[in-house]
Amino acid sequence: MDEGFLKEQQVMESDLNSETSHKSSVDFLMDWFRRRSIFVLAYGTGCGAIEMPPTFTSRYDAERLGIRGAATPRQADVIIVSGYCSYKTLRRIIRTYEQMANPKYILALGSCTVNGGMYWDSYNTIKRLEDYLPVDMYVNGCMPRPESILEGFMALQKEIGDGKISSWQKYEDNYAFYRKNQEAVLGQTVAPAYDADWYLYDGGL
Amino acid sequence: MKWSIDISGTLSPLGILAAMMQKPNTIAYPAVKKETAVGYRGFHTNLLVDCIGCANCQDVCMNDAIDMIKTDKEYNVKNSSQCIPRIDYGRCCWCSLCTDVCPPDSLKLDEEYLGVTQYASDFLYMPKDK
Amino acid sequence: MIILDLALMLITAYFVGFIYYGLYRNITARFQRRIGPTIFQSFYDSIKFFGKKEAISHGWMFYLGPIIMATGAIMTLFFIPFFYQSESFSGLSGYGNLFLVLYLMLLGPLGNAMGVGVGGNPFGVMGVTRGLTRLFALELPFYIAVVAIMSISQSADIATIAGSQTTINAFAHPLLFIAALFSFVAMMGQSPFDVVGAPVEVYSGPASEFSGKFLSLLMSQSAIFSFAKLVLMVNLFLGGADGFFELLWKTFVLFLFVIAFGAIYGRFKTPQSVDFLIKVPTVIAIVGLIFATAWGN
Amino acid sequence: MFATIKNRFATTDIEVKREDLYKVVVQRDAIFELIFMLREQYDYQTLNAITCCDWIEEEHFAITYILTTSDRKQSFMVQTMIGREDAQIDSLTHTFEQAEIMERDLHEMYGIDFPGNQNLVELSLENWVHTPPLRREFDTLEFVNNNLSFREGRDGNMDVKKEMKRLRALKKAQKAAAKKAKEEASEVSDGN
Repeated sequence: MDEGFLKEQQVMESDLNSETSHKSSVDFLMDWFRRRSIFVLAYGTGCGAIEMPPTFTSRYDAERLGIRGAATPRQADVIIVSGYCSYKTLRRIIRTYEQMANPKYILALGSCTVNGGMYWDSYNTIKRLEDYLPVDMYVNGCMPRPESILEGFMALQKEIGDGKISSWQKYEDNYAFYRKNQEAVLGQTVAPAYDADWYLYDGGL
Repeated sequence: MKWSIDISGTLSPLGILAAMMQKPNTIAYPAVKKETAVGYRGFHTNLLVDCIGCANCQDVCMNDAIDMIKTDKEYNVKNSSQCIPRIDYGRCCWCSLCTDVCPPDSLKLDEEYLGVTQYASDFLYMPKDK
Repeated sequence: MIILDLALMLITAYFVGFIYYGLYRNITARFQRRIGPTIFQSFYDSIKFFGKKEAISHGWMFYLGPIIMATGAIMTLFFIPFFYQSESFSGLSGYGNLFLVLYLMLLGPLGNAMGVGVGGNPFGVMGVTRGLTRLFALELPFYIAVVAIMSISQSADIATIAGSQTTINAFAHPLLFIAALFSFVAMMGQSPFDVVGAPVEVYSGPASEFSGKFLSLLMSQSAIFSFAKLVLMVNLFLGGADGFFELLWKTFVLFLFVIAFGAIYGRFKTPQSVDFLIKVPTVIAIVGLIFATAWGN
Repeated sequence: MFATIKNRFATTDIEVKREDLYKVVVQRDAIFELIFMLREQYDYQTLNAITCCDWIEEEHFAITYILTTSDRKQSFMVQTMIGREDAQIDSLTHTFEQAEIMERDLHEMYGIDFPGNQNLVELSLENWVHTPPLRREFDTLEFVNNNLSFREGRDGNMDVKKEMKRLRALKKAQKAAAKKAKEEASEVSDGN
């Protein structure tokens, strides 16, 4: 038995990785720009939001790495789920996530998003965020220090640069699964059904 | 809308221009590393020579984060259950109660704390033997 | 070869504008004692947004907003000559004068107002309302100053105005320059007149509903438009330019002044900024106009 | 003040919890009269909080109104008991407007009804249909196990006490076997 984190690679991701081998030069360039520029939605969903101000202001200055805040979900690339997530917050996170433009990513901070954390027996918080939304990167800690958050962002940037992340695609493909889980905790009134092709039949282009 | 001319209020912000000449406050993280504060509660370590497998840590953990599992490594001869703790970092809140109740003081918190992964199932942690 | 000339003007304005915006972010970061992003950061952002997919649509009128805005910015740029003597980089300035430029500068914001209004985002509508209110206030002192400059130079042609300055207008007519500078800071959307796109108050205002390619277009037009306005100010008040080097340092000094101004001062509320612009710079401009016509030349 | 209250409401004692905090327990039908009296005659102008405590063994809720004087120097806890089944007590909104949101809270968390409160809608939970969560018969862990799932992969957990016992027994058996083997060996050597 090894020490440290017990890695259990998931088989379901392996087919995504194989696609990167034949990506075009435009995709390569686009991934590079996406990696260099990350807009983070300014929405503190839990206690970990307190670690975000030092990350983005002059002490750790995430703007060095091209990471800056975005005021509206329309312009954001990343939503940070910072810690525990009550049902009430989850409803807002889902609606916000669905308003963001593809490609979009989720960064989950802290223990609570993984397996409930210290709210593991609470009647009003969800235990596993990945049941409801596709999470791209988990950061360890309770709460993670700004260095950890930056480390998470850098890992995310690396994955974006390699073109390996397509969690929004996963969300669209497995929407029935996510919707079922969302309705299980939030009831039928979760949100209008999310559809990736909204803009095609809503009088759009 | 009422307003009046405020000379000092207009001039005093000009002092900010001096900040241009000063050194930035920023810790440029990946290049410059900040030293971990003394007593910072990072990852767990467990000295197997001392661990007696008493499960006090498991009993005291309010988050139900600790599993006692059979080890295949060399353990303390006094380890009467032949079990050592494994910690679920999807539950742990680094309250440090487990290290406080550890009778032989083998379970400790290290200074390392950086852990980033794509998969939530990676968050089971086997304390390092040191 | 006017097509080539126009293309070169556009490319120059695009890249210089984006580098200026990168410098703006970097220098503002230095004021805040941070390290700040690279100077190409705004360019990266713009390209990244170009690669994003739209999440929702509000109909074609919504998309016309940024397009009209970009059209206004590019047309403004084409009618402003970069240099006062050179044949190249003069664009369409032979076919239109300062009046047309002043008109075209209004086109973008008005077109964008229609597009944002269709979107129905309350913050967008609020931002547009604030923006138009501010626009009407900042035009007053600017137009008075520009009219005075035109009457001094006896011409409405920008290249003639730029070339005819023996002492540059900023020193010859400082009151007019100061008045126009207040308007210019507001035009560039800098503090204390930046209430239009305040991120924490109205969630970036008119742009709050735009994403993807249209936000990229808005960013590009903003870069181009800023450069066009800088060149216009240099032509009107700083004696124009005779070559790229002169143009770049003059626009950069002006830009540096504007961003320093923006980094220092806090934000006015909309009525406060209107009140300030109508009272202080307008009075300065009128006094300057009287001085210029009575004792000028 | 104490004498007046004791006479009028026939309570046995008024507890002085601290220098600035008194507590009295009265009958349910007298509580509003007491609150009015405290407010009108003794300057307890502010309603700080309405709290509830679930005494499931005695089968009642203890509702406490905490009142504070206008100079913020004295507080008075007025407590009464109401039955857990079909719990209800009149609303205090006609006297203290701020009672509305506190009563909403108690209504949501304990399921207590407040006739007279016009706005008894949900406060912080959304679409809650189960037992009110702060009632003590509500088992949060059971609720979580029924409605949510934890992450799998935590297998291999041993019950350490049992494991110790098993190992000890094993060791004993081994020792006994060894002893036996030794005895047998010595017997064999003796025999020789």
